[in-house]
Amino acid sequence: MSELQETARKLLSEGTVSVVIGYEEGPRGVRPAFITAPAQADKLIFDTRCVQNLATYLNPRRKQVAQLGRAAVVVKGCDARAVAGMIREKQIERGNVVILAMRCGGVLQNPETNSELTTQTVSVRCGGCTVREPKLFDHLLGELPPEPPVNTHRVEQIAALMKMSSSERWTFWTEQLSRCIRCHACREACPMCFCVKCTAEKSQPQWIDSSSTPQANRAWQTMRVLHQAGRCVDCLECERACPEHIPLGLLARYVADSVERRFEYTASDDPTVPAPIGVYRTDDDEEFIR
Amino acid sequence: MNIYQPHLMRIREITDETVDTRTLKLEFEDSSLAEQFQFSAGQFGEYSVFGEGESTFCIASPPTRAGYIECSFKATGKVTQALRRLGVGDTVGFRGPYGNHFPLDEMKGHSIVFIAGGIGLAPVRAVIWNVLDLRDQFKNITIVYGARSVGDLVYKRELEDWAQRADVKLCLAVDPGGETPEWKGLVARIPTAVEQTVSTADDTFAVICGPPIMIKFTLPVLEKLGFPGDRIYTTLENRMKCGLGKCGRCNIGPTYVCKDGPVFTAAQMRKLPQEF
Amino acid sequence: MSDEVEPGNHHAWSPNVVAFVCNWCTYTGADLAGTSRLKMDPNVRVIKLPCSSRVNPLFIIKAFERGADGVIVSGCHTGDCHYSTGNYHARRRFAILHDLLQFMGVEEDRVTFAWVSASEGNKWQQVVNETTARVQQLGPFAPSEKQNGGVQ
Amino acid sequence: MTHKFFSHQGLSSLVADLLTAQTRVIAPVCAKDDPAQVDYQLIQNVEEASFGVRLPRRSLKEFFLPPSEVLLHYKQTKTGVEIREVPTVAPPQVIFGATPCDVAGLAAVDKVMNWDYRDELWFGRREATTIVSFLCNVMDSTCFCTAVGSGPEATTGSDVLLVPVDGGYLAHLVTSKGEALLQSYGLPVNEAMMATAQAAQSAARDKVTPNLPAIPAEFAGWLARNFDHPVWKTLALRCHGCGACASVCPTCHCFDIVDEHESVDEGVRRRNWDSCQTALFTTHASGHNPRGSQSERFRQRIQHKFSIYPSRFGEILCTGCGRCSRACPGGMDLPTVVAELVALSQAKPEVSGQ
Repeated sequence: MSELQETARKLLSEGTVSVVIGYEEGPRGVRPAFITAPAQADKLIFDTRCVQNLATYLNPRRKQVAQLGRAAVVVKGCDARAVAGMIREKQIERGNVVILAMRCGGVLQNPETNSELTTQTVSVRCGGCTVREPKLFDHLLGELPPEPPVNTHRVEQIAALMKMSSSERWTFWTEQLSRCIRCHACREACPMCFCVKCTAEKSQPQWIDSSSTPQANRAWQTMRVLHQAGRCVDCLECERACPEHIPLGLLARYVADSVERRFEYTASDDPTVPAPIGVYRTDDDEEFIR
Repeated sequence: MNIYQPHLMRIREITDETVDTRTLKLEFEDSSLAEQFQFSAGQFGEYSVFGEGESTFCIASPPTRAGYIECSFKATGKVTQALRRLGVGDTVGFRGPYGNHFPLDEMKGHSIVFIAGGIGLAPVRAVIWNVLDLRDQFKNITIVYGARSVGDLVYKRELEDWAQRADVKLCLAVDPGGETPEWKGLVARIPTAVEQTVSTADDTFAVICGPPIMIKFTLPVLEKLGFPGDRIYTTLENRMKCGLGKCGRCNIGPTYVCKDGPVFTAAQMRKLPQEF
Repeated sequence: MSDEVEPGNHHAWSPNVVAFVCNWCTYTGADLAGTSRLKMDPNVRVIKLPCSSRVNPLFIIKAFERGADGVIVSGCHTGDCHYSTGNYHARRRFAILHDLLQFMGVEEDRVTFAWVSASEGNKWQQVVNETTARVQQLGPFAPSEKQNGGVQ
Repeated sequence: MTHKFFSHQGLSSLVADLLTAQTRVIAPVCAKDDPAQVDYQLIQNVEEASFGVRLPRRSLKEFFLPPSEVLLHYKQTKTGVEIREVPTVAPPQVIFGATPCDVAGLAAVDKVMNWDYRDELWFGRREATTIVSFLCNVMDSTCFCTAVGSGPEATTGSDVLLVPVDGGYLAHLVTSKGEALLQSYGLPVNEAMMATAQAAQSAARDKVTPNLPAIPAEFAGWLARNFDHPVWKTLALRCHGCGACASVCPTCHCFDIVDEHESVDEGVRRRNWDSCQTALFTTHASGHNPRGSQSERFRQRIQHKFSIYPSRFGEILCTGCGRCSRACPGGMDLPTVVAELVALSQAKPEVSGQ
């Protein structure tokens, strides 16, 4: 029995938690598991296919998960940042969740391939990871694997876009966002999207039209990524959920880079570090203001 | 003309029923349509404000009054708020009539008890006037109507009219605390008002509409009086977009409110999954 | 009117610019520019808000969506905010919006962020005229999308 | 049903002739953003098409029910409102290389769109379209068409079904529309071709059948009777309620109707794709939502596909394409869910409901 399975079993049998949210072998690869009985704890696994950010299930909108009772959740370092984000923004209480943090050596970009981690197969978000050994945890589990290889695909894409002219970038995004069907799957899968009523659903006034038109699609994605500025944990759940395969990770990463450059903030797994939007410094850069 | 395209109608009259409830009297712009248009009491339509969207309400006027339709609505959402901003002479869209209706033919020759709460009087009012316009074809007519407070009673002029009529037994009620010093009706909730007003279920149909909680507590009263489930009629509402059985959201289990309803008997309601 | 003009042939065309300004400094500054009879391009429509921090990025997006070719966002100089810190917060949000708009292909010159105080009528004149001139140079914003409101 | 033979060259020249005649041609094409993936797209020349590579990521429905379509244009005038109708007649188009599950999906939606009221926008496009489907040989472990009454060789909704044989394809001419399309093309078939085609069809069927046993006829009734079964409470724990499944589904057809201004006095009424998996779908103006939790919304999806639609139209509203499983970011898997429910329905009464 692995350290993870053992810890989960103990938490359940001692009654510390009612459910352990982790990963299990599903009919088509890894899927989330909701383990409620100690005997089922041996279903839990953790490997490079465990891409999904399970912190999403702690999101207060998941009423049916909350109904299961106090939860323990299996997180990678990157996912722990989402847990920290929800604690920071008062969506969950630190004491109400048991964090089973896994030491992580990177995950696959496409978990269906189940291959070795290489510069081609590793997730674009794993390069330069600073949270391989998460700091937010109740139990820190597993051996620390070696550093993951670096997949530079996304960095190169962003660099290539920034080399283009404005009108070329405009054309690129118009084409990409023209596919958006406004299903809002990106929002539903996002751990940090927990507004009780999303701006996109407000109709008085209707800030963002609900139809798939170039303007409304652009308004929706711009609004969403702006609202995620300094809050996004770069878990890429939005991109994974998108049935139209829009490269939403490019927008997320670009904004995260901008936040980092301007406010020296990267998504943190420390819930006491304030998010950059909501605080300010009197000497913030204002080179763009006349 | 595709099935989603509305007819254009003009607002001829506006009546404020309560602080937030309003009745519009609508006439077809196309006079030939006005002549052809037929419906039955209980049916609904999709009313639209161009640029704001469509909203679903029953037709609140009786089919016996040709040439116009009326709708009553509470200004809550985007469309109803926009409807409220319109004035006499403005244009609205209308699609319909859709859905089934109250079985007036079946009720002929019998007595009817109408029970309504709040704005739930709107669909019932269509049947009441339909029946009163054909008064000699029905036996006793009883109306029990109540609201949270005197200010929440709708169709106040018609309530007076009904009160004057010798061929209608009218019982008005407001919830405790909702009465005014001048209030002459009952101070009671609907189930109590029904208990006090209705004495027999013999040869009688019941038509009931109002908030779910009111219906929930009134049905046992009716059953105790001896109304069988298939002689109690009510109308349901659910969020709808098309009204045509295609947009896929008004169903309660296998039952589509827009096609199988909106009028259901209490017996049918009991068989529906509890998802409304 | 903007739709009928070929890109590159801008002399007949004149841009629509929407300005979101704070009530306390910039609006008063703009008022001063007006009462001082400073000559300004007539292309700018001013929308007055309590504070620059009231400017939701959606206002700017919506302005472009509904026909603006350029946008000005302006409020009190930092340290001068009527509400003490509103513009410090606004500055952070605008910084990200500024970067993101560029990444999405909106020319930097279409959106002007400026601090204009109540006494800076001249600066307001400058902001208006320079923004109008720059947007004039760039031409209409996304003309292909303005015609029929989008895809069929 | 009559049959014809097409060489690969013959098929190419047919497509080329159609394109020359300015007919819109839709075929599976390698996706720009991911060459390993395939999408149905309008093609300009026959080389773009890549037949029989893999199941396209999205179904065919967007060509008949676009994600967003205009229902009418309105204009406020000084005296009232003017409505400009949208055409209900569509330009002719031919779809090549459709998978039978996608085409069966169109046939299922036909029944809803013709339910008492005929949706001319849908049928305008349906009637203008001729569909040439291919015997499916691109199934993977997610596919289960044979379990829901369809199959890789099903002809429901197709005008022509092509089956690969030596040197080309054997064409089943299913409808008169299909016959008309191929009138001046193709060669006669012989017994050997028929036998090869028959063998290919059986082989394809055998390949997908083990994925999920046929859903028993009693399942629909069991679902209807077990609306309040406790299984619904936990079935959808993984589900994000994102509705990606509905977007990629060939049979999901639910929609929203909204008005949108285009200027102060003009605008459009639109019909947009919608999904029963989102909370807003059924939320009343009062705030009350009859399907307030994700378990209720997921129950609606299953009930609609496997009980409600069958009770109305006599067949399952699912063609077994498996796209919902592939698209799901939460690891929900429809065949697994269905298998679990079928097992429950077949369990002894004292076991079910526990």
